[in-house]
Amino acid sequence: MFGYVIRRVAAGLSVVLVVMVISFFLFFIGPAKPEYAICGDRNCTPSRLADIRASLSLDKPVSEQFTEYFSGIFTGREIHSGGFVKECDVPCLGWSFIRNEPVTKLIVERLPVTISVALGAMVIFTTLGVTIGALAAIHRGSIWDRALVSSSLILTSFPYYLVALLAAIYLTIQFEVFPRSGYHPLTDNPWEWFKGLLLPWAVLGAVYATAYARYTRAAMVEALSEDFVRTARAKGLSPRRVHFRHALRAGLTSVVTILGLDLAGLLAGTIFTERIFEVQGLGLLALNAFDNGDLPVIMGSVMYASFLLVGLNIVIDIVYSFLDPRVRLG
Amino acid sequence: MSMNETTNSQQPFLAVEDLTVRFPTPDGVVNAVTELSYNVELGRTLGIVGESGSGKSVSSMAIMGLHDRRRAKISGSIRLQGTDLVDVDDDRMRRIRGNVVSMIFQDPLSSLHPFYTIGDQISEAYLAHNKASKAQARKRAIELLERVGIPQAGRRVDDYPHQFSGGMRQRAMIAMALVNDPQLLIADEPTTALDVTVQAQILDLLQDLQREFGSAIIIITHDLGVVAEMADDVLVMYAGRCVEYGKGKEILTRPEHPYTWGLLSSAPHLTGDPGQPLTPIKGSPPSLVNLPSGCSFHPRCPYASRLPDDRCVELLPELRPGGRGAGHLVRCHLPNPDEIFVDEIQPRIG
Amino acid sequence: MKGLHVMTESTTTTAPARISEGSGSTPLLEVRNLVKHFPVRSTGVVRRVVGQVQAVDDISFTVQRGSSLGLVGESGCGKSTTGRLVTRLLDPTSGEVRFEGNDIASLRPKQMLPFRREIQIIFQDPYSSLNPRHTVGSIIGTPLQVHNIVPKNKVLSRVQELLEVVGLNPEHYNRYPGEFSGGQRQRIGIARALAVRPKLIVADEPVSALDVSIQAQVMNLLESLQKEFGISFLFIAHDLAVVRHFCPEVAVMYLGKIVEVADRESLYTQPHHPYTQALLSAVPDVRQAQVGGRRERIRLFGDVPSPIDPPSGCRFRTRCWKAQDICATQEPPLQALANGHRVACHFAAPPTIEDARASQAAAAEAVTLESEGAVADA
Amino acid sequence: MADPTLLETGASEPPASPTASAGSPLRSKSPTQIALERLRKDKVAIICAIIVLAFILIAIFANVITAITHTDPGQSNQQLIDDYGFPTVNPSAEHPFGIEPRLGRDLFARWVHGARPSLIVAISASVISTALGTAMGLLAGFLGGRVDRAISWLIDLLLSLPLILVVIAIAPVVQTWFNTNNETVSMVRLWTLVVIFAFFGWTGLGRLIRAEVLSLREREFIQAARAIGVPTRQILFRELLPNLTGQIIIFLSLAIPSYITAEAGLSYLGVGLTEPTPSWGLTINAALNYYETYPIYFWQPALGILVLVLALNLLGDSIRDAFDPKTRR
Repeated sequence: MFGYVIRRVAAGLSVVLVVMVISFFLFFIGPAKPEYAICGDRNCTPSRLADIRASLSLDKPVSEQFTEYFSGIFTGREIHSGGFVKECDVPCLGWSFIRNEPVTKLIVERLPVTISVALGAMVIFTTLGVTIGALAAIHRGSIWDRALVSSSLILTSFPYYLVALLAAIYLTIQFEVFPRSGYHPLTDNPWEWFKGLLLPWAVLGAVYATAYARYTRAAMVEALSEDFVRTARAKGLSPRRVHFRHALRAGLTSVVTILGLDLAGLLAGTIFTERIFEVQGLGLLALNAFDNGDLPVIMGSVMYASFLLVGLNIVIDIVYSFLDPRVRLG
Repeated sequence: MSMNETTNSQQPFLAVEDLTVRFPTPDGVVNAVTELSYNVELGRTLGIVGESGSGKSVSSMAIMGLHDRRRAKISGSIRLQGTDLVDVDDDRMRRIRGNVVSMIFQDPLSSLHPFYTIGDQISEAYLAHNKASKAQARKRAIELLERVGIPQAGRRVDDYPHQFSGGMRQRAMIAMALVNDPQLLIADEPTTALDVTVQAQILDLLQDLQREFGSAIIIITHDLGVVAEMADDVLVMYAGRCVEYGKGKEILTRPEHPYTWGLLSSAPHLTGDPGQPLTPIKGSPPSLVNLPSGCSFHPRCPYASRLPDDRCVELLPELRPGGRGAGHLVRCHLPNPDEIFVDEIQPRIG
Repeated sequence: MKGLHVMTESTTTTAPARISEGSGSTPLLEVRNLVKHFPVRSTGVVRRVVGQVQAVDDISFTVQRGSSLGLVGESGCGKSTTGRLVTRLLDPTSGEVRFEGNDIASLRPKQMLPFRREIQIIFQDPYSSLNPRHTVGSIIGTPLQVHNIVPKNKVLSRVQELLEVVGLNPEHYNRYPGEFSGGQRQRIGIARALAVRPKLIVADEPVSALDVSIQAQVMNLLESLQKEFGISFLFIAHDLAVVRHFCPEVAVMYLGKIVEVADRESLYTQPHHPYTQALLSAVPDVRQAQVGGRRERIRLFGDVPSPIDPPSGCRFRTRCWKAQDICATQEPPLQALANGHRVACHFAAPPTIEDARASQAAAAEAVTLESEGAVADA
Repeated sequence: MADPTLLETGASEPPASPTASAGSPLRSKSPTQIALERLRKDKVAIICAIIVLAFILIAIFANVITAITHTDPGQSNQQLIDDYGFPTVNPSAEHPFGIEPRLGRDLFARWVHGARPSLIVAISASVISTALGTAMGLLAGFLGGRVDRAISWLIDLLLSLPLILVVIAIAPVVQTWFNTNNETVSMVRLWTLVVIFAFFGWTGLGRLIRAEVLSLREREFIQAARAIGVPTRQILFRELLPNLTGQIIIFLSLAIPSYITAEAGLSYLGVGLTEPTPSWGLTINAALNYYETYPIYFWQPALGILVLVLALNLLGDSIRDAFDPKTRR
């Protein structure tokens, strides 16, 4: 078990490291010329250009830029720009010249927002999806089951953002079913926080819940035909116990696996959510950075997202190993 | 026991009568079991023999109420101490399952839940039918693991199935089946997935346990050797029907049905002349959807052509009393099977 | 048997040159000191090799021309691995596999190719041994094409001959395996092996997945093929009765070792190794019905130990009622008794009724001992 | 042969399944043929296939269609736009879907031409990623060892990068490699999307194929092929690959709608395709400002995406059922 976790973490770290190296090379020594992007088209004087080059250390050799950037992540560094010295604290992921703030600070500010959106939705769609899917599998062939199967097939075919857009247009703006309150930090006012996130959660949750109901149903149908479920029935256990303690428990492992694979997609989903419902999270930060050509922020977001995904996947693997003792003890 | 009916002394402990199980499928109706009847008494063992697809497992699943209720059409009666298990409601059936009747299966690895400890799974079976604390159930689980010969039961009780060997898993399955002192134990191919030395251990164990608890056992297998060593009575199934039924000793030494002859003379032995050729049954078992007309065995039966008219092709033979003592039944048109047996079969099976 | 004659005629005319045959006195297959270890790796960051599964550990045997050697043992004893090593589906760790005098144990795939025509294999599972996406004609035709045995335009007629030889309708070459029953599929697998006209067939549990009545059909087919074409068999099975029926010579394996080899008569009536005795006495027998009930038998206790860390000395000693101190320290060599009967045991002797009693007592004692150990630990 | 019953047995033995005896007794259907036959009987599949085909024809003959209707996706009609940028005409024969606010371009023409980039991106990305996934999965599964570990690691790497962020990160970088002409940028963006989708999209299939190969490799028919001496390449392509066609076709059929969704989504976010290429995603983005006053502007690209993606997904689902009847509802 311990060796397994260590190996998982080591593999994860290697992935994060490679993402960092690739994105570094892409931006800073590729033909991308970040200084022009940062400088912008208007009032970009040669002296400002040189200033930016110097502040990004683009005038130094590649190896030096590289070590500077990476040591910055672990020790922090100073960034010189236009005669000013800017402190970039650990973990320093660079400096946004458009917002004139360290990238790490921008990300950390937005992080709770994105986590609120994603985690809340995840809680909704996993509980809802698993419950509906399990019930459908138990009552396989019933009207409800068939309704779920055919409707979820159609619902999951709808692009997520179109559903969200329609909900935003018709539920908040045209018919005002949901409040338009925007994001409020949880620590400020939990009720406002909840109200503001209700619709994003509902939409993200509903779309994913149909998908997870399908997965759970399939996994559960398979589990119900397993020999050990027959044994559980042969013992004379109550149907509830057979279904939930025996079949569902076995089926859950494959749902957890799918959840791990879906995390990246879920993160993408939050970007749409943030844009459509105007929630100021990480996704919107990255999108704005794209519009402004704010390369250090894009790069920081990419690294941060991959770090997050790798970490979450390790967590999922550990959860999985607790679900399945064969992995834990094997 | 939860059975409240007064037990009539004339009544057999388990009486299966005209049990028929059919599964409608898109390709047609599968005639899994047709008009099957047999009795089992406490302290005795019935062996049900047949090849794959002969309906031997389906019939016992029906006794346990474990057949797919939505798909299966079931008729006839299964009287356990007078209670008809075909009619009984789900809740009552659940209280009988694992309590009065329990079952062990062919593949112990897939039959145990991979995520729970052996002890958990045995305790769960105990708690389902007894008001007891978890500690008491655990104590009972250890007690039974010891009884079925698991060394260091007190420690192994917390192991997961994958940490057990194949033989130990089957012992654990037996412990689970016995936790509520059942009166009837159904063993469905209990040793098919096991090695021969482990098979011997498990068969020994089953016999010891039967001697100790006096329960009735139904053992379902395709292995005639296992039946010969374990069963008092033997029922031979072919294409969902009983073709021969009687005392094991008689049926396995002097059978009257050509299918039983075929089974006996197609298997090689550990003694006798090894150079003697095997005599297989030609062809393969019929599809249960399109059963042959008349006697289901006629396309494979070498003796069908010896009868003057097309009786075997046209007429389903009745299950009639045979010549091997009381209770011997055989489903065959042959008027004098012993003539054929003595001349042609006995020399082959030795 | 029209099909057979056609077949023999056409092979003699079209078969390309085959490998030079050894002198008549060399056995067809001679295996010497064959070893196969599978490395076991740790689960840490660096996947170190932490042990070896000693699947096959220093075994030697020979298969004579036109004869059959039976290899019996329980699951995990290494009999299937041995079959895979002889056919070079696995690469041996060390040792020699001599086919007609040529050591094929370490040949590279290209060099191995001519020997693939001589040695073929039949598998256990009739469902997984045929590619569901190929027609029967293509399955049986593949070896003909790979080895250029017949010209392209003759492949079909040869496939039909082969189908007839194994007792299938030659017109069914265009069907997919999905439409055949288990026994018929096994026949297709046999036809595929026969296509190259091999001298040796490794039959790995060829009938154990089949129903009893079908088993006998396939056994009879194999027997008649052996008579007709003089094919030698390495016959791997766990069923002692089946092996007895098919093989004049039998080797018994336990935990990667051959513990006893003898001709059929000698092995089945006078087994000298305690394991062979236990194995034979464990087999349930129909004839027992005449006597009624179970007989006095040798009881083995416990399970087969792990092949990663096998017991020192004699590998069977942990379950043997005859075990003494010497069994733990000295590995018994495979020693010859009379008439070629060889056995690897310090206390080799024919079985007696006392053995059954002693084994039962030892089994009972072992359980109590271990249980007491548990009480002491708790 | 020693036993006379032997020949009689085999030749007269009935087929294993009762359905097999129907039809021609000598020739049977391959698993793929059986799947296709099932598909042909599936009404939903047929309807969906017709819808998809219609969209493909629209995309191919977009120029012909706009020529016949005398519409032009690029031509601005300022004379039909009022001072606030709103169109002054309703949808008519001349402009079947109406005209765009502000620029006054014909919406029908833009819709017809909008099908093009969607299908080009989706189909080329799906084909490439399917090929890539198949190749990588085969390599990892069959070669094992280091190759397997390297490919598995690469899959881990790619799975830990959210696609949208990758597009956000790479698109502007790639763009700077070329001149800044709008048309070129738009084309570069399109092919960048294809490359990114293909490069990041194969992982799922790669994993699946790898796992399948690992289990198939142990199957006895592969062992039999090796024992016969069949060369490795032939084992891969003749023995293994045909057993994976079902999986590959299913992946391909489900990848296409997901890439259509992704392309339109990214274009809507402003990180996908750019003007002047007509794109449904871009139209949606532009139409959001007018959803109250001019709903048809929003609905026509939205319906285009919805209908096409739904048809493709239902078709994909039918294909999955046809190839793997066990998953039948």
